Amino acid sequence: MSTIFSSAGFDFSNQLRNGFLVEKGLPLPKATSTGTTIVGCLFDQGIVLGADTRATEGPIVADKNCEKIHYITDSIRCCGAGTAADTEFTTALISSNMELHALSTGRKPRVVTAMTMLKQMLFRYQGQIGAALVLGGVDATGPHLFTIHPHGSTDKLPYVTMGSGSLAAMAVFESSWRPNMSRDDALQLVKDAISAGIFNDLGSGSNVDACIIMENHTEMLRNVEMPNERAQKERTYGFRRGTTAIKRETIRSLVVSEEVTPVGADDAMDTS
Amino acid sequence: MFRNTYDSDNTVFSPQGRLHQVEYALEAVKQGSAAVGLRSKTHAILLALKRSTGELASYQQKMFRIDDHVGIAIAGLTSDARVLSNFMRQQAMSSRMIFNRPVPVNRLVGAIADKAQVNTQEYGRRPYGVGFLVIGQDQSGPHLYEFSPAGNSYEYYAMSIGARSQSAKTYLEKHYKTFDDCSLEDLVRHGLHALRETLQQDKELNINNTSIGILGPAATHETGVSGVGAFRILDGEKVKVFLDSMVPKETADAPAAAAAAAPAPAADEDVQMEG
Amino acid sequence: MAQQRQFNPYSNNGGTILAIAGSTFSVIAGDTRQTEGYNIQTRYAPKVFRLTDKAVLATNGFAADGNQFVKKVRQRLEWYRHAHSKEMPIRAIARLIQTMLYGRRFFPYYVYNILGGIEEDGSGAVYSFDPVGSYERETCRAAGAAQSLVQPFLDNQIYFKNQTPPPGQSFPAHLPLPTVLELVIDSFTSATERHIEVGDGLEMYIVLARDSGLQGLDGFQGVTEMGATPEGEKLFVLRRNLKRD
Amino acid sequence: MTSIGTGYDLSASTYSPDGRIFQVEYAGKAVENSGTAIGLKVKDGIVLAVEKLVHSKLLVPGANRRIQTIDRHIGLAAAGLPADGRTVANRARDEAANLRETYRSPPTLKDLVDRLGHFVQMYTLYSSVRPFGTSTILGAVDKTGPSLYVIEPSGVFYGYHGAAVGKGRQLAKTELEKLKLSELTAREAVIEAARIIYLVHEDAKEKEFELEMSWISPESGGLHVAVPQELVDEAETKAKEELASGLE
Amino acid sequence: MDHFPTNWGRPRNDAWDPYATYPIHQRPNNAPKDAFADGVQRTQQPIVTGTSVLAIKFKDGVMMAADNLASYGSLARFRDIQRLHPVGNHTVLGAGGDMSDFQYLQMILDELMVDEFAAADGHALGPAEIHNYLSEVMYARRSKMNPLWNSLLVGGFKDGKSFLSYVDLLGTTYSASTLATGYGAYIAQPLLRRAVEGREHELTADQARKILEDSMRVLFYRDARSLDQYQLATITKDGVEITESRKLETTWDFAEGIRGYGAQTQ
Repeated sequence: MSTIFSSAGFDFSNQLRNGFLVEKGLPLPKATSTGTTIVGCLFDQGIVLGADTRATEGPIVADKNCEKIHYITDSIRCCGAGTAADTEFTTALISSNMELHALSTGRKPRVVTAMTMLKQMLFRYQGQIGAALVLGGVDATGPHLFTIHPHGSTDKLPYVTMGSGSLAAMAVFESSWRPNMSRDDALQLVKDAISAGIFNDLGSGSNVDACIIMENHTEMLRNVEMPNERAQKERTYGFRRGTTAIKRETIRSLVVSEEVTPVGADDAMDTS
Repeated sequence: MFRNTYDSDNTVFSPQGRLHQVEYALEAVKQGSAAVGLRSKTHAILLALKRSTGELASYQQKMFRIDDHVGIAIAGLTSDARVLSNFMRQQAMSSRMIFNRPVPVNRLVGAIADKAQVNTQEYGRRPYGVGFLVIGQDQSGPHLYEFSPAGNSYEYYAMSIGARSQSAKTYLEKHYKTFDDCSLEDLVRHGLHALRETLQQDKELNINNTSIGILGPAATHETGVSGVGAFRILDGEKVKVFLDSMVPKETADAPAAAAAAAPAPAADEDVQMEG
Repeated sequence: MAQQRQFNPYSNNGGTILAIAGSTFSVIAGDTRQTEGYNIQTRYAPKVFRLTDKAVLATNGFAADGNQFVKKVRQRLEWYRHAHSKEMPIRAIARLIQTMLYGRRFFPYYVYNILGGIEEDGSGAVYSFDPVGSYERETCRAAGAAQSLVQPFLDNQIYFKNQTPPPGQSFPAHLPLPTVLELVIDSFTSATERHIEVGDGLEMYIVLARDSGLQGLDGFQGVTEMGATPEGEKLFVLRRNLKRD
Repeated sequence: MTSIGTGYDLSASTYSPDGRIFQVEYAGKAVENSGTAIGLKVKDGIVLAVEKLVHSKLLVPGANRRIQTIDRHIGLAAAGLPADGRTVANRARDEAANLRETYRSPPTLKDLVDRLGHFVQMYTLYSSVRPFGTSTILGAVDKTGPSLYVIEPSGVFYGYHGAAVGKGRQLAKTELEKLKLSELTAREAVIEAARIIYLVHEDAKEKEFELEMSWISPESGGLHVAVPQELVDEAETKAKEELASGLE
Repeated sequence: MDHFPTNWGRPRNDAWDPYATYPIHQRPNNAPKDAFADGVQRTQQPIVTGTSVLAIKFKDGVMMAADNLASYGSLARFRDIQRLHPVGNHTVLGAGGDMSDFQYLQMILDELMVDEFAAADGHALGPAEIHNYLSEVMYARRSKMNPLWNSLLVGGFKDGKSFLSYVDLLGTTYSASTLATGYGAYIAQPLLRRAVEGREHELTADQARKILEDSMRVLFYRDARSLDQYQLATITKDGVEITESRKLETTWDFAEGIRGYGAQTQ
């Protein structure tokens, strides 16, 4: 579209063309996605969030230990599933806006505020931003746990799951979640739920991350479980110097030669 | 031209309710050289006498492998045997394909018997001219069956078919009660002794004219046999050990009298089909 | 809107196979995971099959086609055994597989096959096939989900591609068995790290040529003998665990 | 035999001048030469029994069955040429399966023998085939209760309370007629059946025989199965005792 | 990767129905299009359907569970159908997918078992043989492009050995100590694996029953095409036993105190 003005936000002008090209067999570039199991769970004093750490590009593992629990505020965190870039940018943007909001109001921001900002943004983009989120935190009104779908719909529940491993994880919650669990029980349940995703869903894998949010304290438990240590290789794969063939050799001096002429007093440095 | 009015066709009953064509087919079986089969608790074996049409000819094939757990020995028309054994192989493989199980031996024998029955009832066909001894193994252990062109099949402890098989039968009837607990070596020796009874006066069993088919664990000197003891046919040098184990006839506990009573020797040639 | 539904008779069940031939042995390996989509159907479904005591077939792609194909090949080998009273030689099996695959040119078996074993001359052999029967004899081949990860590694380590030998020396045409087994294990642990459809278990079949000894196989834990030919070729299987995530 | 040599007896498709089909009658002769088979229809089931003549002592006892199962609830005992008997049984199984498929319920014996009678009759029409040299007794317990039929080589079939075919059929029939079949239980009928088979065998005493029995009864759950060994043993013992006492 | 989380845990589907508006039973199978997908094809879909079947191995044999619902699209059409079918004395067949195809399978298996019974020679077909037979039937039908639209579990116990295997409309087969079809593969299978793997030879019948009951409950919570009435089949050396229909105890008060879906507080 030839216009000298470009509006803010995404540019959809090539969407029709791209759709046509895909139909003709031209693949779109693949986005890294966090195949993912993410969960959240309410307990008597707060929220536990959990995530696996595998990122995929189609069937290939792109990152074996990525972080899917994103910072929103000190006592609000957000797990992201879907297109990695979308989850990262969306949460970073909202985090930033939440900080501004906090400074402007002079109060500790609320979870519903983050939830509302997120859903309004995602709704505006009509699902084009592929972010599926589990938002959890504690504020003046107590602990809150939400899921936010890419189109902007939200849910508020005592235990939630998202991502390709959501069914596996939800099965664990449905069979073992109880109201008013202790912190340790809740953490164990979240670990079990994430593990169910890691071992049963191919889109999820590697380690378990967890985050415990309570009124005055947030604990980020990075790699709280590592059930998939890399196997020891049978051989070492060093290469002899000279293994890579040298096709051509030219030598150029990159050092600028410089001659220093001392000027002035020729007295030697005082070394006494 | 015919022996009687009722024997020219398989679709005709005689006034006595007999089927002469079928009975003649049974005679064709007796034209073939003898085969003996017997079984113990652990093994089932076949032994057969091979003929050669002359110095320059090879010895005919008397045994066929049907599957790992089934083997047959034949007497009569070899070409009929090839058709039927091919059918048995197909049945065996289809059982493995469809159910992934070895075909039950009794059903396999029943299938060829049913096939043979059709040839005793419809015009323009002739009954098969071959009899089989079938050995097979299943969960209940080793088995021995006889199949005849009449479309009958029976299970036996021991049996013999072919030329002068009556002499072998006499030997088997005398000893069959001991077979159950025999070792493979003893069982083969009994089989060879029985087979020897079918020989003409001047003939002997040797490595060229004797075939042994075994189902069950390996004999002490046998090598290369899979654990359960799949069906294998021993010819040539491999039968030597067994032949050497035979007790010479004079000293052996052999029913000489019965052998003398055996029917007159048939022409020592295998029945061949033209074309 | 009318929903037009079509039945797709194919599926892809993931996993990876590979085979490497030495001068007097052949190794044929595959992982044991069977998947559909993001789901693990089972952690143990063999993809490598003993055909004879000196020929092993690995199949990869659509599992139902693979299993059916192996059954059919085995039946053809049984008929050969009936007719000739011996096992079919591996080069003949390779041609047979080509004929069988091409026979379904217009409704193909969606299977990538790799056949490994010992030739009549005693050399290790690997034959690789595409789904409609194009085939060639090679020294090594990987196929399946992680082919694009494993094959370049094998090219580098087996064929010494992109490596210059030390001056005055050359790279060996064939590697010893222990080295090959180590490379196979490393191939699969690496593929497991980076491909979501590979993992759970590794099954390696090893065929040794007659009169060639154990070739260092005794140095490996958990080797099971699976059979031997009357002529002396020996067949072994070696299993390893892979990651289950 | 007045028919012999007249030329009217060489084909199933030929009548004799007095309207007989000799080939069918000759087929009947094949049945008469075989071991006796009997069937009893009693108030709660069916019992089939055959006198299995043993032609060689090398035969494995109990292995070579003459009574066959057609469907879960239908049994068949054949007398005559054994191979023909099996062919009829195979056909019976096919027909039973076909009836099952059509009506999606266990076939009644009446429907089955109706079809089977047609099948056997077809073989009495043409010169290109011969009639079946077998008479078959079929017994079943179906939704109409116990039923018992005999199909002859001519294709004709009748329902019976008690039936006997084979060499000793006359004596067996006489014995069957003495019984109050509709008042017996299957268990009692087993004892009677064994006694009758032992009795009719007296005429061919020199030949070895084996008693083979099957039943369809409440005890077998309505299935056609071999009579349990202990009951067979009991029946045989009683039959032998009776014979011995009768001979004194 | 499918970027629509509502599709996750379902067959891959990149081309249509990105918002999962179609019920699971008529959702297209959109595995990445392979080179041979454009062959001769015929339209077909299941009509009256059953959902998951679950099965596990335990100490004495195999236990299987399936609910009593047959759905017609999103309509809960029949609430009293049995999806566990005994085959002979050693085997149970459990079916998900099209119920008329399942009834056809019951019929051909029944015919087969009558033939086997008539042979009366002690060579009864066991679970392994029946599974092999079914896989041949299913594969043959898919090869005619006229599939029997089912996912089947075959469980059994014969000659001292447990048997548990799967086969579906494509002829795909596999075995494991825990199996689940349909939605059960996503929801129940993780629970079953965790409860059973490595304990196949320790679990008692009571424990096995509890594991299946818990999994059926979770399925009822989360599978919209499921029912809280189900049957259990147990196959041991003593033969096949299929229970009467039993009802799950469920609770739905887990979110008491939570209001709305977003900012609401009342």
